Amino acid sequence: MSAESVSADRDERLAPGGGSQWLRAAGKRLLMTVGPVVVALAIAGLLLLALGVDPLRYYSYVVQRGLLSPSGVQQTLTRMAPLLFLAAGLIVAFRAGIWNLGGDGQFLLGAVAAAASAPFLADHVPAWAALLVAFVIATAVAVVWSLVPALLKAYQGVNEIITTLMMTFLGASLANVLVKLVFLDPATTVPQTRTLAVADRLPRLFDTTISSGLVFGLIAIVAVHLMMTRTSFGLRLRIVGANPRAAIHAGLDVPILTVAVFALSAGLCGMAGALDVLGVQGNVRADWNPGYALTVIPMVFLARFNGFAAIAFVGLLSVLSIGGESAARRMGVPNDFTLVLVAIVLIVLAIAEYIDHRHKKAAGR
Amino acid sequence: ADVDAIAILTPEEGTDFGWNQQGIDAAQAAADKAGVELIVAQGLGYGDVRPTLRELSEEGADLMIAHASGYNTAAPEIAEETGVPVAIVDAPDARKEGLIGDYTLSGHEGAYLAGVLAANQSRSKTVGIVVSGEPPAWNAQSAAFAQGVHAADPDVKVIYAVIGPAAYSDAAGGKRVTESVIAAGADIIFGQGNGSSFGMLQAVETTKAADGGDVLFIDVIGDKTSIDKGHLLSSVVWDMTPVFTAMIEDLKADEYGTKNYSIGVEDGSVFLLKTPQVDEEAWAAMEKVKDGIVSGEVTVEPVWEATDVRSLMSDVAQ
Amino acid sequence: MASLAHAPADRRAETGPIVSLSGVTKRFPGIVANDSIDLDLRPGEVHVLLGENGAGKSTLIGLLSGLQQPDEGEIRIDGDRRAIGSPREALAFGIGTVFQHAMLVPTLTVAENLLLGAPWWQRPRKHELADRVADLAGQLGMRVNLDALAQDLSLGEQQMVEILRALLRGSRVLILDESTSMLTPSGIEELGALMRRLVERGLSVVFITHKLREATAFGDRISILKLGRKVGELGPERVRGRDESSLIAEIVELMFGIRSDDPAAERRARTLFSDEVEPLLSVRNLSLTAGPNTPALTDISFDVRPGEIFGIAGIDGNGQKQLAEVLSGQRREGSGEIVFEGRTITGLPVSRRRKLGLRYLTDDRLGEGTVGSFPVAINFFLKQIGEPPFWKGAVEQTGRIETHADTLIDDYDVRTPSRHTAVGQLSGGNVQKVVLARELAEGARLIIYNKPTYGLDLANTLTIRERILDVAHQGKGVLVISTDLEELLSLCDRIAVMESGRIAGIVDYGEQARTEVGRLMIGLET
Amino acid sequence: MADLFSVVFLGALLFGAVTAAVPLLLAGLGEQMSEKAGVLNIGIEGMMIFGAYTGFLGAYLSNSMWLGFLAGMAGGMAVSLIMVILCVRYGLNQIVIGIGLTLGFEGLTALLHHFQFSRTYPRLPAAEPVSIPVLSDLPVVGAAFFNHHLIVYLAVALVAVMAFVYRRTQLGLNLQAAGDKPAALDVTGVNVVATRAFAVMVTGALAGLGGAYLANVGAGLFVPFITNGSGFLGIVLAMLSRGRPLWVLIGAFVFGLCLALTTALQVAGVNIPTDVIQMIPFLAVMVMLVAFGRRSSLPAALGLPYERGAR
Ligand SMILES: Nc1ncnc2c1ncn2[C@@H]1O[C@H](COP(=O)(O)OP(=O)(O)OP(=O)(O)O)[C@@H](O)[C@H]1O
Ligand SMILES: Nc1ncnc2c1ncn2[C@@H]1O[C@H](COP(=O)(O)OP(=O)(O)OP(=O)(O)O)[C@@H](O)[C@H]1O
Ligand SMILES: [Mg+2]
Ligand SMILES: [Mg+2]
Repeated sequence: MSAESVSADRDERLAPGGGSQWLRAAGKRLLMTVGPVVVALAIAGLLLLALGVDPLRYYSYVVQRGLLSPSGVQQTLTRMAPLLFLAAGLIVAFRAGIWNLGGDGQFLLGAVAAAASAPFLADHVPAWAALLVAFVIATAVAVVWSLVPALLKAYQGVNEIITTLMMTFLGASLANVLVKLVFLDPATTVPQTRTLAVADRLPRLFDTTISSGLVFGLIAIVAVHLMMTRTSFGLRLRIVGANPRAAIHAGLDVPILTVAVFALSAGLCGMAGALDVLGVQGNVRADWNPGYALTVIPMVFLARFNGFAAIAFVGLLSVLSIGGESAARRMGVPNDFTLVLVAIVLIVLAIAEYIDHRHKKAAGR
Repeated sequence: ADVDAIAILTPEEGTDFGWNQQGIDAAQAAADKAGVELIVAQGLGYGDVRPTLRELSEEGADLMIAHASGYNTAAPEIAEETGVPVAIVDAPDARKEGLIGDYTLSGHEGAYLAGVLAANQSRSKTVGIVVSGEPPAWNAQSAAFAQGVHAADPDVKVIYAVIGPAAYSDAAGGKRVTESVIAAGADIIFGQGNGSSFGMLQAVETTKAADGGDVLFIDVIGDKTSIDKGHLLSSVVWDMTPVFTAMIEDLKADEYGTKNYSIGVEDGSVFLLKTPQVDEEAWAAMEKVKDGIVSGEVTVEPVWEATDVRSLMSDVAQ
Repeated sequence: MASLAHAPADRRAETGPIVSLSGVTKRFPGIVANDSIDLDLRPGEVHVLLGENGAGKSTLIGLLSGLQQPDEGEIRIDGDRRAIGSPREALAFGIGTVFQHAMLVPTLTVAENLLLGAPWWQRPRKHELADRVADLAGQLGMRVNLDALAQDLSLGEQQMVEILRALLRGSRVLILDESTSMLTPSGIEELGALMRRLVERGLSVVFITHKLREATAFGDRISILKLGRKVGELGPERVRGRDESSLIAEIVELMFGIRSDDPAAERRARTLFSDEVEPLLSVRNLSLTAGPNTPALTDISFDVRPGEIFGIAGIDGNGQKQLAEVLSGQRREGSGEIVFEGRTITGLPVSRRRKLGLRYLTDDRLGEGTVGSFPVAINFFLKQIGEPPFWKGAVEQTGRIETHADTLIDDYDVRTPSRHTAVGQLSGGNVQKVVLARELAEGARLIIYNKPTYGLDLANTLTIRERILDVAHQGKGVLVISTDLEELLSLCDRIAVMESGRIAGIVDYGEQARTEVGRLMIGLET
Repeated sequence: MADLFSVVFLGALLFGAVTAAVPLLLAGLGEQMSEKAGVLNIGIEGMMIFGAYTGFLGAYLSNSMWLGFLAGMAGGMAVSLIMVILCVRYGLNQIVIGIGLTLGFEGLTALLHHFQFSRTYPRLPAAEPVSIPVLSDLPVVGAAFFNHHLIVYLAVALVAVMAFVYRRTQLGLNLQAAGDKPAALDVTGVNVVATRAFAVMVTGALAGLGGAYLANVGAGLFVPFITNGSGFLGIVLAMLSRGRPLWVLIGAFVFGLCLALTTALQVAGVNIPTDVIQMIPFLAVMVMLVAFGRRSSLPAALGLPYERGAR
């Protein structure tokens, strides 16, 4: 499976040129994205109707809470931060044709590493330094964690889907063991790591409750996007992903690049975990596994591996999850409806892309 | 202070015949009693509840009951941030006047009584404890149950088994482990678990004891009588209404956060459910011990650590 | 499944063609692969199809075997107009095909491969198969090991299995697409005898080959394709009973015939090299073991001097591509030495060799030469990633890339809607121009062209040849690998002919070059 | 301590291991068939959870375990039909659709459970075991292996059936060809899309049955998210098994055994945290991957849609 088969890997920046042409293309893209979302909402609305729930009210609560109310939008933005890092990590891998399905394990280990180190460091050094070092440690742990699948893929050709899946199971167990047995906070009876004091966490933005993690998340995904689209390194990765034979022909060192992709991808997923702990959670509790990566994977596909589009889709996911929680509470629908909604959006968008692709093929060559 | 509305946040839907349902029902009862509104936010999971806490504080909740030990980091933080008082569990030291109250609940006295009942009613003289996880409140009950059993009859064996990590929804795991414990000789199972407790109940209903007779189940926190098929022996029921009522009263009196809340056998907020399966003699023996607890003759010390719990069980390699 | 023993025998009397094509046209994006072709396949005849690479032979076979549908024209089977909608229908009509590219499942045994195609609910009838194979193989003088895994067979053996498969299914028409290209001389003789026996039983055999000698030796009828059109057909009366050389001469005329309007006929002035000139590239005793699907290289040595155009001729698949890959560094296994400008580069990776000025223009322009989904502009620079001025400190200098891309688009006359167009959407010829522009970029010292004009139209072909000549005039070295004899003759100072991974001979430019190379190419000694 | 490890207890422990292994076995066998035919079926978790739900619903409404199993198979197949249409027929990305199906059906079944069962938690009667004469009287192993619901024997027999299908039938040849070189299958007149569609439908049926077994026999009831990643474990088992059904059986049983082991160690009073013990199966798999995981083990065309005549 090549990255190309997933989405037309056009280079956004070098894509359509002049003014009106660009507008038309952008408009079409918007239509191709928004149209299916509307269709998906309609389908999910039918399900709500079948459950005896007024879909319009449901959606209006989602939008009100997730997007329009000041505190709601702050929550949405805060929730986006780790998701953006995950999306960035997945984009790096997927664009390079590597199906890293181990994001959740990498996320958890990053989180545990940060939670274990930050409170300890904060006792000895200034908070900013503690955060920085904890962040670096978390990233390093996640990178090391990815070495097994990376080396197996690069030098043995072992399919990374199975190894990363396996490493996720293993990572979740390991995170648990670490929390319960190694980094347990002796001061509490609940199995969890020591808590980083609120004052020591990542600062909030201005007078809001938005974690500054959002800024880092945006920086990360934009940086990844620019790296993938504007730098020589990113181009190399994209070539490996789009056509590995062309990569060999062009003289790229595919195994080294493969390991680099894993390291970057896992590192970013680890950062996501660190950020969630250092910015929001303050600690890691036993058995905690939000499973963010698995939900972000479809978002990244929907964004066609474009960083900016991924911001929008991660935003959509956050609005759906923050707003959905509120709407579910007010309308008496279980929270699980959000999952269904996300799945329907995903499948409808995938179908839309297929139809679009067929059209292009029929019209073109 | 004025109290118009309180809110409760639970990780699971309030239909679990257990922790979540008891919490919501009690909050409703307390709210009704005090004439205040109750806002229920259920099924929130074990992730980050800060967004919901903030939203509820905006909606005018005067007290937010964060009804899960996993919420006890987030809730105090939001209380500090919004100024809205919160109630948390399993963090007694976090109490803060006017802002944070703790209601670390333990039915350990009740569990002790359940142990007495079980020891007296067990035919095989072997009883089992099956838990889906090892949070402190459950540890306290497991330990007390074992102590109660041994107090009533030192020769009765207690077998202890944890289903495993992430076992809260593992109904199949609950059934499997319970069946193994029954096979090891237990004819009464003391079970603690959320989704997985239904699997334990199923195991008890569908497995025969070594003597071919029925196996009985002692539940905790909630009351599963309505879905019982004749195997429910008892339940250590937690009635949280007094706790929540006291919280509202303290809030009104501006005394919130000055004390911790708890439940116990003495005021009837922890009690054993009596089902048709109960043997009258065993019940009478239990009642006697209960009187001892109420009078202070018998004291039950809670044990919170998992390793300490294990060491109380029969056959533990020390 | 009719058994071979009786099926065709009673058809011998029939005179009409089993399959008859008229006006069949098949278009692919940017190319007419088959251009209103008429063709009759008669029982009792070996019908040879000849034509250069890309002439449309395999496409025609694809139409007959149900893999592709014609855009125009009609197919008649036993006189009735029919559509061959799928391989299953083709087989039902009695058309069995041995494809150019092995069509066996590598992980299944020979027996299992032969059994594929029976109804899925059946038990594989292995014993019945063994009996029938023994029977058939005995009659036809074939040897097969039913228990060997297909992937362990040589390509020649695989082809035998495929022939057997077609016969086992009771085919009335047996199509062999380049079945001899991988066979040894004795294997070829055996196959020829086999075809003879088959047509005697009343089968119709379609035989595609590049070797004229096989065509004349085995064929009853010879059709010649060129650029998708059928340009000639020699019936049995003209094939049989003639002396071989005059027949070959006629075919060569039809196939490679120098058209009066073909300026390629103008030969370049030959460059004279003294022996003192230091070679730019020296290849010494290069050898490579055969891979699962690639031929071996054996003891290859030659020199390329500055300003020289050195040609490598030969039928596709005789190791030319592997040689190019070894020289470019894409393959670094094998033994021997490569010296470039006095420096041994045998161990260097692709990128280092490129920096030294060694460039390789691949023949697989879409498969490995370009990234189809990337814009034209980027594809110009795939091999210069990270180098100034197009990248500065790893950052892409979009402006520079775009202006330079525009210059290249103009210089090389790349017909593209814009520099942003995905290169995969361009026609083959235009993709080729992009790749060409890339390899000629600054710093080139020696360029290896693999089939530089493959699939191009005349005008483009001439332009590209012009450029190759320019490059040589600038004193750079040129290595041209081509299956097109005309091309090599019009360009090269010397031509080596590759056959089965060896250099069969090196021919200097001269009056006799055409004959000598031609003879080497079609397996005759000089 | 010694007396606790009675014959009855050991039997029950192993019995539990078998019960835990059966859903993994069915999921693994199902996934194996898809992968053999060249389809990477990431949606299997969705097929399992939907099979668990429909299987439970069927058994509950009909009062018949067998109708429940059939309903579970039908549920799994309903999900796999979506996968067939989108991924096999139209060639959409298998990972995207797979994750979409998993998320969607996890959510959907949780919703349905909430509205239907969350106030009553209906439970099924015990699955009637079928004792195998003589064998079931053996100490320990008799209770452990020869006293299960008939479906367990069928699931184990399925291993032999699968092995037979793969090695001794035309269908097996077709499946392998569809995964290794679909074009070669196509030219022999066999429909590649139909072959793959069949394989994915079988996956759905087996995953659905696995889910139904988990709910109806394993737990006796349905709760949301009851499959808990079993489908993903099935994918891993299938990939590790290199196309051999017996290896799936062994792998599934080893997983089940590890679970039983955690219980045994606790009952024995060995004070090792369960979390540590539970890492053992995953660690074992990783070690196997490092040791044996070569590229040859997966079908060459895995994950690639097939289109006739495409170049
Ligand atoms: N799918 C497509 N989308 C956009 N432009 C296309 C597409 N296919 C072809 N073109 C453009 O249309 C023009 C004609 O293409 P075509 O493939 O017919 O060229 P051609 O005549 O075969 O050229 P050549 O001889 O170089 O192969 C070219 O400029 C090409 O870039
Ligand atoms: N599926 C396809 N899609 C696009 N182009 C195709 C396809 N099949 C064939 N072509 C093109 O049609 C032309 C004829 O190809 P074909 O394979 O029939 O040639 P051939 O005569 O068999 O050549 P060779 O001697 O190399 O086998 C070529 O230009 C080829 O690139
Ligand atoms: Mg063209
Ligand atoms: Mg051909």
